[in-house]
Amino acid sequence: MQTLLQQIINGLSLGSVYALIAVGYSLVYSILLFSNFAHGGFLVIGGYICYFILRTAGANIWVAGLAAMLGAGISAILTERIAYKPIRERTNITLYLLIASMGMSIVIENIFVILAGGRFRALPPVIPTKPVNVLGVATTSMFDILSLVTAVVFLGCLQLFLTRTKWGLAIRAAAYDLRVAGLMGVNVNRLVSIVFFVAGVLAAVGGIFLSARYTLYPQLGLITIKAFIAAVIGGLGSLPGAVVGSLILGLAEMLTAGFISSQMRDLVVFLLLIVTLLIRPSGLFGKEVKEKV
Amino acid sequence: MSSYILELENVNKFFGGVHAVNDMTFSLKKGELAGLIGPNGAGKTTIFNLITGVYDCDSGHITFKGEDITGLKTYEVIRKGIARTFQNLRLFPRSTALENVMTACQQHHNYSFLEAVTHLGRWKATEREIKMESLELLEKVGLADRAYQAAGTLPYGHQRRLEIARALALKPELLLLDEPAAGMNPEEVQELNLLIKDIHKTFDLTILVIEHHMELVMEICPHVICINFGAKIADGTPTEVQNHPEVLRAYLGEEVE
Amino acid sequence: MFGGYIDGIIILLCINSIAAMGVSLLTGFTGIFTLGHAGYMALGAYISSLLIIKAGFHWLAAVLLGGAGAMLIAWLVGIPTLKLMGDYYAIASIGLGEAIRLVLENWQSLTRGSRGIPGIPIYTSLPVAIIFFVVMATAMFFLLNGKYGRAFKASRDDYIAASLLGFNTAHYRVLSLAISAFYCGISGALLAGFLSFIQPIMFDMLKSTELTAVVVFGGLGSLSGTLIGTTIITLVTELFRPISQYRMLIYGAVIVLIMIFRPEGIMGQHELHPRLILNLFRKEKSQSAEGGKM
Amino acid sequence: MNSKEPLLVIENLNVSYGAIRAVRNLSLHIDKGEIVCVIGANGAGKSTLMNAIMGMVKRQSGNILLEGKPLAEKSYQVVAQGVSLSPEGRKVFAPLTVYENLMMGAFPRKDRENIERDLEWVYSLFPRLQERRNQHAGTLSGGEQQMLAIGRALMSRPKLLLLDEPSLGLAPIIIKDIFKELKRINSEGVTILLVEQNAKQALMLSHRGYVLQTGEILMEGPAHELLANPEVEAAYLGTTKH
Amino acid sequence: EEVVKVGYLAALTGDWAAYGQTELKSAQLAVEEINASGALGNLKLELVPYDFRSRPEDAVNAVRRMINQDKVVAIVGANSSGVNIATAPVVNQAGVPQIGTVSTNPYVTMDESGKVRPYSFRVCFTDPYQGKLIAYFSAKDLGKLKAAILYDVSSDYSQGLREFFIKSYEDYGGKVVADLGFRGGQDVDFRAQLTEIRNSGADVLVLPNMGKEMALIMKQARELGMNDIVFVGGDGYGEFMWEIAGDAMENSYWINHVSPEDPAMQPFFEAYKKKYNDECKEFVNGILAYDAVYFLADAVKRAGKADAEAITKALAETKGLQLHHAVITMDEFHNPKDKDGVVLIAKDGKGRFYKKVRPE
Ligand SMILES: Nc1ncnc2c1ncn2[C@@H]1O[C@H](COP(=O)(O)OP(=O)(O)OP(=O)(O)O)[C@@H](O)[C@H]1O
Ligand SMILES: Nc1ncnc2c1ncn2[C@@H]1O[C@H](COP(=O)(O)OP(=O)(O)OP(=O)(O)O)[C@@H](O)[C@H]1O
Ligand SMILES: [Mg+2]
Ligand SMILES: [Mg+2]
Repeated sequence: MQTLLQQIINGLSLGSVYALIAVGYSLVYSILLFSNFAHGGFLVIGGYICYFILRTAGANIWVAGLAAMLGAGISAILTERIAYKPIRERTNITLYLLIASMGMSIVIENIFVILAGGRFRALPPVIPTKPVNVLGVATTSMFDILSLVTAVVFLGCLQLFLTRTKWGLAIRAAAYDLRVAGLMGVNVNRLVSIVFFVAGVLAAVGGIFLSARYTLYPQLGLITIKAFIAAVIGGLGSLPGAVVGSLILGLAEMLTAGFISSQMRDLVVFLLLIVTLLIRPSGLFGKEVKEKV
Repeated sequence: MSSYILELENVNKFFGGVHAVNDMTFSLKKGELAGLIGPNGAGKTTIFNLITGVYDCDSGHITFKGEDITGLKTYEVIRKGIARTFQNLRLFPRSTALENVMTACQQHHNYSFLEAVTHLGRWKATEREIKMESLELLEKVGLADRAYQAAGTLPYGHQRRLEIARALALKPELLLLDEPAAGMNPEEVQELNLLIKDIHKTFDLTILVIEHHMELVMEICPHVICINFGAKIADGTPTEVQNHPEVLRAYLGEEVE
Repeated sequence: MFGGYIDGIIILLCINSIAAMGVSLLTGFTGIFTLGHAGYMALGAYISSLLIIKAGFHWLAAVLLGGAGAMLIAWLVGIPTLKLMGDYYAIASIGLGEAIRLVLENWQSLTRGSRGIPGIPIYTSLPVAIIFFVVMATAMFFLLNGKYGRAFKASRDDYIAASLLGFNTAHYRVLSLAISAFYCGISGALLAGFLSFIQPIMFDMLKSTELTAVVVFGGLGSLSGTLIGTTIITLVTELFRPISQYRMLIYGAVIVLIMIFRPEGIMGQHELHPRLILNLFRKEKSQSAEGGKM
Repeated sequence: MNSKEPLLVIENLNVSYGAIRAVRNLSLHIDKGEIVCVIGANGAGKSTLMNAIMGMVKRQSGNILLEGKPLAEKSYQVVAQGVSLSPEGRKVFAPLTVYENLMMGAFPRKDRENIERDLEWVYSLFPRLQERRNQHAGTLSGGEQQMLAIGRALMSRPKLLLLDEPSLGLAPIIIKDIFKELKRINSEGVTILLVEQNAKQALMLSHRGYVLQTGEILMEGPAHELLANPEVEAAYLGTTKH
Repeated sequence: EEVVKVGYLAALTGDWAAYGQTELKSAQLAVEEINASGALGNLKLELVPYDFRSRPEDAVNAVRRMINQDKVVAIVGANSSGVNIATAPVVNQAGVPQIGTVSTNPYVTMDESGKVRPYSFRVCFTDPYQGKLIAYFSAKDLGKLKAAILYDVSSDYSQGLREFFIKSYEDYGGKVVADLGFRGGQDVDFRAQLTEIRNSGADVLVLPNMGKEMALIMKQARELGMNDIVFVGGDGYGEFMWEIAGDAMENSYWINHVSPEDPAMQPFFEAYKKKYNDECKEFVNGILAYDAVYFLADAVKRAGKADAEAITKALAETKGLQLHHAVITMDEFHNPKDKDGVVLIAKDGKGRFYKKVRPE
């Protein structure tokens, strides 16, 4: 029982980190309808900016965090402008964007391999990691609580923005057809930039949390694959789906590793993904709009 | 077996609260050229979708050549001998016009997988046949000179005709046309009239056509069915239907000449 | 023939091309985006190696069985999963590819897990690689030029319209996956016979990504493009080996650049054809202009 | 009511797709308060003309002036300048509801307080839309989508309304209604440029007309003259029973 | 003056980039020192480094290129057994000697039939030996007889070490009470496994992994309140782990090839820092790459010419050679014979020399 509770807490905390990443990814997906594999890159950019500002300039975490968020947000906009905009202006085949994003992710990773070396680094312990006892039976850390809260707060704000404002409506319209959204007077490029900025900021937050909780290195972005899977389980383009999917994934990983077999952890993740999709082909929260013929 | 090629019997379809097709019953005789009219959202396209298995009927039966085809998969229905065109064009936009037709045409030609990977045996002759037949069909709908243009870049009216050619390439017994004249000017509608009449005759087809161009329906369809709110309101000759008070009120408008 | 290094590159080129053709069929011609095909290479490699080492099969039989095994598994996996569309399948395919690798890693009694299988006899000589490549490329060209090719493309472009033309699109999607897995399986089996040592890590997601990137780079829906793409990428990565650290950076940048300047890939949808070479790199908004002139 | 003050002036417009020259050296003008109709066969370049005005395709050369000022090249700026288009093939936002589609039409507007009123107005034009306001646009019937596309274009309260084949796929009774409404919208001060296959009805509604053939203007003149022109009659109006 | 071309197989990009970059820098340093010292007479070493993206199949081509295009007479690297096993057929066929740096798998120098690969060498000890060292140290020195093991399923190194550890540990009377795996690379969270280990009552946690994973495991274990369990790991130890794991590192033990505090190594560390303005944190890779070059240079000197055959012969005959980190003698399987294991203890932010062990 105690173990179960501990594993559940472990799962929720892992899930909340996935959630921060999955939401940004899902946000971009919801507008450009492609899986932005460079999202992991934004994460790494955020992580490194925070790291270097903390280490070399000795700034406090708020300054460093803010700088990281800005930096990653701007890099995300630049990435979009440089690599995606020319493509989406030419064609509506999202596959091309997907490939370009893979290219960008390789570029970003290797920029850091060259600039920062492949070494594993960690943020100084600026975010409290001290153990917190839950109901006297399980242990978690301040850090985990913080990351869960952060994920939920960011998500809540985003969700409100998307459903309550006319820009949110424009994002959903543009998600369906960028060109026609332009025909409605939406400055599509600015809209896309805003979306990428927000995604970049989210990624930076994820990157800071990840590099503080785990470690920072150029290939850190790979972890986004798990977050992508979480977003798909939740339903691509659905932000609540991204969060729920992340928590489910975190729990599934921890419970499998704890109670079935640690080697089977990833296998269970993939099975969960596939079974979910077989039952609900567009994920838990994905809307299945049947095409009218 | 009845003399009817297509029979709908108490067919119903709901979309959430919308009763899109309401207890629909009608039949087409073999070789008929019939029109299906009705206001926007009356359920005409939905009827096509039900016949071709794109949607499942909530209740009722659809019979084709005496055989119950309710609940069959789309491609199974098509293979029984039904072909259709689409209200919202569904060509393969990146393929050429010719390829579009050939894709349909190949359904009636066969060679094995082994012949396909080796280009031996029947491959060469069959491919030539497919191409020739397809070119002929393009010629028939007046698109011979556009054979090698990507379908998506053809003007709208041409795309509609290409859809007809593609449907014909399936060698159907029953052809369902969903607003073939949309986007054509009266002159072109006239040409289309001739085209439909012509293919009706030469291919020995049964045709059911949805149209809002009355000059087309009334001129070429000896049998017209009018529906509203998913239910049939008139079924008869053009004159009968045209003067049916319900049709006038709901569809044509009071002051129709 | 040309000295080991060049031979090696040519062999690797043939092996990569065979796998890329498989992915090209699935992604370029059937429109199913995959990020897990290295898994099928792994299957081919492991099946053939184990057959040779543990069961004493002749290598040729083992290679073919490796391809067939990958195909069989793809077929079984494909029936339920190919119902997924677009990015859903793409992400699921990451899972499938990784799952294959996971099984290989964990089934230690058979596969020795991540320590890999050493001592595979070296059977992929230059002529073997070239013969396999030529035969399989020809078969693929032939297959695509004809009714199967059109059926695949139809289910790619509009699966609803395709089923309304009487195609059982589900069938063609599975068929396409099975054939592509066969190609990848053969490619994996040849790789095993070239390296004489295989390890699950060789067939990770990066490898899958590379396969797909090459196909897009060459042009979706163009087999000759796939081959050109494979050649260019392989040669470029070799060429830049001395500038080591920057190599992957350049590789990534090249992918991005080609997507920006020629998103339809080097060849677009076209096959290599003397007439086309002339206006290959001319910029154009759509394919219509060429289509119209031909 | 025809103030003779030009609203939109196009000079020597050229548009090509690769080797196909879809619009060639085209010049036309639309005065304030007019309804102008462009007719022509399939492939004449009508939609291309509309898209070029909206900045949806790239203009190769030529000038477009709105109220004497150059018209922007990006579609969102064109809309901001007071031009809106109901595009060919409807192009409604399928996953959005009818209501949300209409609100997208109102996107560039600043006068939030009037939006509600205009929404009611569009609903009164097309009662079917009100019935279906929470349905996903993608599941509407063809005609319903057409109504939505027109309604959406109206929601921006444009100075110049462009309609690319508005009657496409509509039932005869609705076409009559729509044409009547267009007349009324026009009399409320909205200038309209109309592309129609239903040439006869369109010309009857319009003040002036242009006949387009393979990207070039073949003829222009007051609508009643074109209606009476035997050449136009033979080629575009058809000899129908109606 | 005659140039001796030496290929260097380095993982400069990909997952192992951190190690590969340090190795190459260290090797370059060694080459400069040797050339400057004139120890080779009129022979001059020249390094031909190629990246292999941390991928075995890429390494095979890199090695072919070194041999056929650049005509190297010897190859140093790589830092992974898998890569060395994949490249072994190529170098053995071409007759060019290759020296693995930290490639500890037995198959690096021995083929499947149990015969020595004539052209394959290494400077490190092997996994069976290292596994035995960890087992011996845990059971005999620390007296901990209930071990938990957490290893990387996807790493050949980790899997091999685990297997050899378990074998020996039971011989020394220990019992493995928890044997759990994870997948390196993407997995960064080990709390599920750790929770289970906590429940198993193990008193020592054996970590046969790469540094990043070990650091994360230790950090998370302490966060879960596992304060009493002792960590014992292998040669994956690196100083950078402190940055990740912080205090959780304290009092853990590491079986290694060499101690960073070894006075004999200090000149190397200083030279490295001076040349690259960077600490050599991946010191095991650094030192072994550095000494692999010295090992080779000695053979070149004895061979007296830039000839692969002669160098191979000289390498195989190496006896009592004083390198910086150890004295090595090649056994018949081209492994350094009876190298002492060095045990490090992590204390006050640094890995410190604890003792040398040689199991009975
Ligand atoms: N998939 C669907 N989900 C919800 N409602 C639908 C769906 N398909 C059709 N409908 C509704 O069913 C009704 C009938 O639609 P249908 O497309 O059959 O009309 P139609 O008679 O073809 O009209 P039109 O002439 O305008 O094309 C419409 O009101 C439409 O909104
Ligand atoms: N994207 C495109 N690529 C290539 N050619 C195109 C493209 N769009 C249109 N065209 C060509 O430009 C010409 C004009 O097309 P446009 O769509 O403007 O005609 P239209 O007058 O609107 O015809 P319709 O009445 O059928 O809608 C046609 O020859 C068409 O084939
Ligand atoms: Mg309809
Ligand atoms: Mg048009």
